[in-house]
Amino acid sequence: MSTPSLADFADEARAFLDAHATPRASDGAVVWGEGPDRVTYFSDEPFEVEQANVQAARDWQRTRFENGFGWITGPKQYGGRELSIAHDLVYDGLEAGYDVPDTGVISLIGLGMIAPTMLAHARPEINEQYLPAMFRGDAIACQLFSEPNAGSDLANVQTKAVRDGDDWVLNGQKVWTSGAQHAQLGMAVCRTNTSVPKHKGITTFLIDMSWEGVDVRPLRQMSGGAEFNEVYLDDVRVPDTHRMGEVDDGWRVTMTTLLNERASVGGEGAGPATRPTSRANLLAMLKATGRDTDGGVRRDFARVIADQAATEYLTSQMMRRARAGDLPGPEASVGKLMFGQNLTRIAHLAAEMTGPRMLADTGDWGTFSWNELLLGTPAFRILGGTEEIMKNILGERVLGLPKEPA
Amino acid sequence: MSTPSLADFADEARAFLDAHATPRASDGAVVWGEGPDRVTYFSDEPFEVEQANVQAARDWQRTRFENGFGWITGPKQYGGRELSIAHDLVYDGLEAGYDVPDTGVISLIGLGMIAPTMLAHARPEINEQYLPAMFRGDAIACQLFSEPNAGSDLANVQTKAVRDGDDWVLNGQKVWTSGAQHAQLGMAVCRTNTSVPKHKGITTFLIDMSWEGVDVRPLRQMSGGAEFNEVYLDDVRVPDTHRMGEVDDGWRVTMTTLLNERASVGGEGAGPATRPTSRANLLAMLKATGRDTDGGVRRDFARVIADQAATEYLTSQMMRRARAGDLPGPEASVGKLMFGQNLTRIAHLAAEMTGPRMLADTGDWGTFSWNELLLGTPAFRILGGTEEIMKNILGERVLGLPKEPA
Amino acid sequence: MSVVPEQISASDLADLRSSLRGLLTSASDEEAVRAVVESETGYDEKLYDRLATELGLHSLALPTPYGEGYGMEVLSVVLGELGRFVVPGPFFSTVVLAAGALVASGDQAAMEKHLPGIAAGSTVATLAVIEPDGHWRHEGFTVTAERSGDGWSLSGTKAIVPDLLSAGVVLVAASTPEGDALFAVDTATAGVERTALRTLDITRRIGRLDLDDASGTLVGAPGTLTDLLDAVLDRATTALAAEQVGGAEACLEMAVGYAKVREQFGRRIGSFQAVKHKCADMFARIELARAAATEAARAIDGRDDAPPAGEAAAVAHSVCSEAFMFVAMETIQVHGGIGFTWEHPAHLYFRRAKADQLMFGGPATYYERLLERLGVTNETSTK
Amino acid sequence: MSVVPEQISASDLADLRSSLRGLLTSASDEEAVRAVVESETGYDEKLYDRLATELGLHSLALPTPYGEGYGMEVLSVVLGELGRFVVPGPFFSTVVLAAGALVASGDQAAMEKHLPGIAAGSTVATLAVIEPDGHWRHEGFTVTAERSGDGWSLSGTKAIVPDLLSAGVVLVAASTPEGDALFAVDTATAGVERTALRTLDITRRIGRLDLDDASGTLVGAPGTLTDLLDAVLDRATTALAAEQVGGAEACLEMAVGYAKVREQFGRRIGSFQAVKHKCADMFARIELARAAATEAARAIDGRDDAPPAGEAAAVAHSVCSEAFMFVAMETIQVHGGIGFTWEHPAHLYFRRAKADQLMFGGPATYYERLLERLGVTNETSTK
Repeated sequence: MSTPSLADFADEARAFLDAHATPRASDGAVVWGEGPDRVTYFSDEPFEVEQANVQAARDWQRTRFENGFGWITGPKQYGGRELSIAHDLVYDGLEAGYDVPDTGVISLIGLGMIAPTMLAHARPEINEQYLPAMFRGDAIACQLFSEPNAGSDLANVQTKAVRDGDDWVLNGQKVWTSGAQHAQLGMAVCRTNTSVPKHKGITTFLIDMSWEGVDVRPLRQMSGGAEFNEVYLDDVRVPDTHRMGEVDDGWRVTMTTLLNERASVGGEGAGPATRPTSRANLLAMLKATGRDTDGGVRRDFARVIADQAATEYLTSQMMRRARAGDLPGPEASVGKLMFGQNLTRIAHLAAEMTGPRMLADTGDWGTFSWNELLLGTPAFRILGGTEEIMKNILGERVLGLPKEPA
Repeated sequence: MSTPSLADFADEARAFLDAHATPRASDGAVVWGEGPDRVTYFSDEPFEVEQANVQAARDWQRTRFENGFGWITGPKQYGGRELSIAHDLVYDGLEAGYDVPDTGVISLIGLGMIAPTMLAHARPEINEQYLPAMFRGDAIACQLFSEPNAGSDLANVQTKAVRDGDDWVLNGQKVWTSGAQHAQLGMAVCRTNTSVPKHKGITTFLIDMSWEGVDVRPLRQMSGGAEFNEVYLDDVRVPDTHRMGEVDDGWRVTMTTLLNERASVGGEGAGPATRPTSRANLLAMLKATGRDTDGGVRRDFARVIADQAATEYLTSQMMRRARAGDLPGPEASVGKLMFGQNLTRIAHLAAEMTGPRMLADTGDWGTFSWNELLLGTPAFRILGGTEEIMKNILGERVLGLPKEPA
Repeated sequence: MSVVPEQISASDLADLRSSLRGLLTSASDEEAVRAVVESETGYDEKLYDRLATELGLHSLALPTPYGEGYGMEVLSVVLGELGRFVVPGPFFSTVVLAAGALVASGDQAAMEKHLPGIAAGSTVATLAVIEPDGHWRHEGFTVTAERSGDGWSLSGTKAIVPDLLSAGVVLVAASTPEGDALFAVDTATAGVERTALRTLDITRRIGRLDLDDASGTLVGAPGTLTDLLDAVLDRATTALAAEQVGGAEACLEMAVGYAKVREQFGRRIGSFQAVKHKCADMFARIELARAAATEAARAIDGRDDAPPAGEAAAVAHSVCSEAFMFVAMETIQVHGGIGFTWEHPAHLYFRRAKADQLMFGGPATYYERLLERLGVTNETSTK
Repeated sequence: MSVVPEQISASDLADLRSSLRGLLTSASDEEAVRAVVESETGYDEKLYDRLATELGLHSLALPTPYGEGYGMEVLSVVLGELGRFVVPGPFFSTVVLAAGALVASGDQAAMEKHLPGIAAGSTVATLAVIEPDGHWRHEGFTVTAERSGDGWSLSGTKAIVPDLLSAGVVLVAASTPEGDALFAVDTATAGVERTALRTLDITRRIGRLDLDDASGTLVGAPGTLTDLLDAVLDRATTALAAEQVGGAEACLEMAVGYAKVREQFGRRIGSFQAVKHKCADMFARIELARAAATEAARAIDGRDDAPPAGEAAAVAHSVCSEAFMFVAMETIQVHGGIGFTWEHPAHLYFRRAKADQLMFGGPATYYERLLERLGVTNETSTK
């Protein structure tokens, strides 16, 4: 089977989508007061609701996979189509016109970051065992990276992996693990050597979250929900086959994962917050709150909206270049930085427009609900690399400024 | 003669001022379009005008001195009155109600910073020789501190002082010397020992600016004027009597001077920019430019004016505590930081209100003239310690945060 | 209100602060705050009583003969400490809002009726202004009052009323045929319905008040409400400013304390300029906020060399609101991941900071109010 | 104007950029810029001629048959490089403002008369809009034009006209009894008085134009001026955005270059986070500005997947104006004392950044313009 042209592929995708999903009713048009009154980025749903959402995501991912749209760019041996990034983007563009379940819980970390890392560093038999399951929606994967004493400083991980025959035995505590409560797989960054400089003694493993000794405990964030987890590893036995990359060379493996994160985050929407924080919705809110006649609020509004629009331009240009085959450059990091700052400013702007009705849930649509986003904003500047770490990276790797003396 | 009560002293001061100066006509009331159209902080006047201003300052300082108001808190042996800071502040408060020449060129650095340093560290015969002359307005003193390679990092001064019999021989280049073109005296920070850690091998000297080998060259700043100077020291012979403090102990002496700077700057007005940047004038400008009906400009205006007012409160509380005998605390540094930031924001706000008439000198009062201040603003964040240095000091000395590893 | 309250010395203020801080350190630490937040009433009634009876805080700034007659400078010390410990409870609603309104009304009968209980800590009271449209306003209320027999009968809804559920009496701003007026309504009376609402700031309870022919007592005279609320607002925003400064100070101490011990990249994070300068910025904003709050208190107290109260209160409200919000945000940033967990106290301050900022209208209101107080009226833009 | 200009490949754009950068590196380095700033005309006429004749820059984006018919994306490359070197001279006034207005007018006779000279670099032209009140506006001019014989006679004052003294023809926005209209006025004609003014941006000359019964030629039709100026402004702010990005890039390179070599406290200052993060912030703002400028150019060129031109131009004008001003300020801060000397080039960019920001009205205008373009009209506040 030869590579389909983009046009043929688009026809194929459209046919698939028409058969399995309904087109979005009023794409783009925002009517203030209509639709769900949720402004979340991190899920605050009760666990049962969340479970149902995850099941819907798995089901839709399986439907995609079974129809040849589950892994458009992936190798055929693992169920992929071996098509170009351009084909992938064409599909994404078309799917956005349909009402389909949000599959972020599967794709953001597992398919977007861990799968590429596996392709680069895991053994073929491991990839055969797990990759198709991941892209079929059966296996959700999570990152077991951060630790209480290794937040921004990943090179400082202390979770130990000790060789024992053909196995490794893992002990330690991971934290800020998003999605671990739904995950079947985890990518764990462990210390295997303490006699070399910190980042040189790290090894990464793929672990099955159902193995004995893996204990996932929800971590409640300040907004009240528990999107994140602590994961305790207590004498977890991992076969050496599940090692990714060479022993003590896990830093390089981890960087592969994080590189994919930076490339993806700038291009991501704000999840469930995408609609409320869209320009169209904010414009509707400005009018609905009567602030469109308030010059002071208009000024703050214009400042935020200008940066938001420019960030969208930045992202769409990055996508356009990706379509043309260019690798994402530093603008991906800038996109991530701006994304967090814009959402933060938007949350405070929404509070300014809303006024005292932010204080208590009066039942009014589109008022108190903004608190969920507001209380999530501190995380945007911290998770996946604090703003300070991002600026270090921009300063040192992009601008070539000297590092701090060791 | 016993210490006069504050009330008696005030009567005396009022009598003196009535006899030698005219009360300000319309104190506080600002009429847009009236008065000189200058918004400068750093003088951009031609040298002759500047000379005349300096002479007026000297004359008024002499009049003060001869009438017992030249050095209210100073030791009697050097012509002072040995009264309290409270008496000093009472006099300042009263004098502000009269039209008198600006004596900043004499007082800011010479009387405010170098004189206290001399009292603490110079020999009595040197103080006898120079202090009365300084407070009589005859001798203006300047700081010979910064160097091209020792801007923020004063401990790195490279101007050499080498012992030669009873003298020292100085060689080097100083820069950012404000007022050197009018000065009779300079306080020079020199390196006397290179075999110890940087700040331990420094010695300070008082030098006569007319001595052979002292060469003052104006340094043109970006706004076009030349308020600052480079000072070249070429085999300048300085008697050891002019040394301040011990050999190699100049760091401590220098800190005395800088401490007095921080204490003074927060409390200072903006010099010739005081009136234009006053709240009353800015309010008048908002109306005169028709921006008082523009909600967006009003918002930016309110943000700036709120911080400006709070900074004034901070300064007046500091003065009140000083009057009660308290030493200025870290709020002096905060005052200096805010002072620079406020003036910067005010300059940009003025540009926002003025619009395109900032671009060219159309002859309209109160428009193009703001450029002088605007082009001076970068200096506020740099001179006398950059913002970054000030924040280091606040972080380390006030909040007790750990220093950078050496 | 033209009586200039007694000046109190700096050392007496310091004594008051330290004794209160001592009490709260043991009686209202983080654990205690979290416990009462989950409780039925949302506050520690025993502690509230101790503040009134042992320390006499409720009566401190009430006029004689109901209280000590001290001014806002003294009350600010109390609020600064309550803010520092994010102490839940109706102190602000009762002592600042309700008592402030009663005193501002000049209504002797109303004062005689309510102030003794407030002073003793036995009467919890609050002020109901905000209606369903969510605006803080000083006129044009949809809650109406009509004469009914000897008294008045009130109907309508107040959407956001602080500490309503614990209040015995609520002062309600209403419109009457004779002009806007304030009414004291007993919350136990017929026709009063109170509904607890979920809140952003979990340390401050809020309720909705529905009035259906509820009987109320006129406080002051009809037609004087706008001026009364102007005066109450100046006092309330000044008191709030002190509370905001206290909260911000607590945040900075947390951030600095953490930055001194937390190690990353082999160094204590406070040694990194990114963290150090952030803390310095926080410190600078707090110094500025404290200066503004202090000056506003002096202005309210009518000190000779103070600026006009309306100006200083408006400056303090905007500067302290921005400062507290900024500091609360950056405190979390300094802490990194741990800072945005539910278990870390930072979010209690973050929530409080945002709620405080919006309580009297928010930025959309306070900047224009400042300009108005400076005499820059705005003919074209609405408020 | 509905012709979508030819798309040009990224590599061709890069070639154009690098050949222009090569020329300017040698022909318009800092020394050269400082020299021409002090000269009679304020710009290097030989260089200006070379740009037109050797590189064909003037004709690049003019419509056929007068030019190559390329679009704003191509012109943006040129302006980016001119901005990077703060090249003095009337390129922007002539090619962007004046030619832009001529093309937007659709007046074939006017184009035929002026565009060949502009394309060849022999005609310097400009656009006169701003009057003594200092506002950039698109209607309601005090300069008036009346029919006089076959032609028109103009009177009044344009207060701020870029490159007026070097211009041979100036396009004047005027009101007529038949509606607002644009007029071409030969600057050598009787009744035209031009006065050079002191400027903030010393690399861009500005003059005052006094017209006293000066004869002018109508361009386009009366009553169409507002739409014409709207279109010109979108193009001009987009072109300016490219220039601002070029200037900001030059600043950042200066700052980073200095931070890499300057030592203080025994370390290169770029190793301090205070400096490093400042540079990172500058970089981020520039990336954002470049994205906005690029998207606006694509929108002006009518590319399929681009946002509406009015929206993108308004976004680019505000984002790039703020970014360039921020970067120019922080560049000086990174340099410390040396950065605010007359001898250091930083102030040339600082001046340019402020002048660019204010040229078409400044923040007081561009934020409201953005909202207007997004359909958020404002009935109450004036512009």
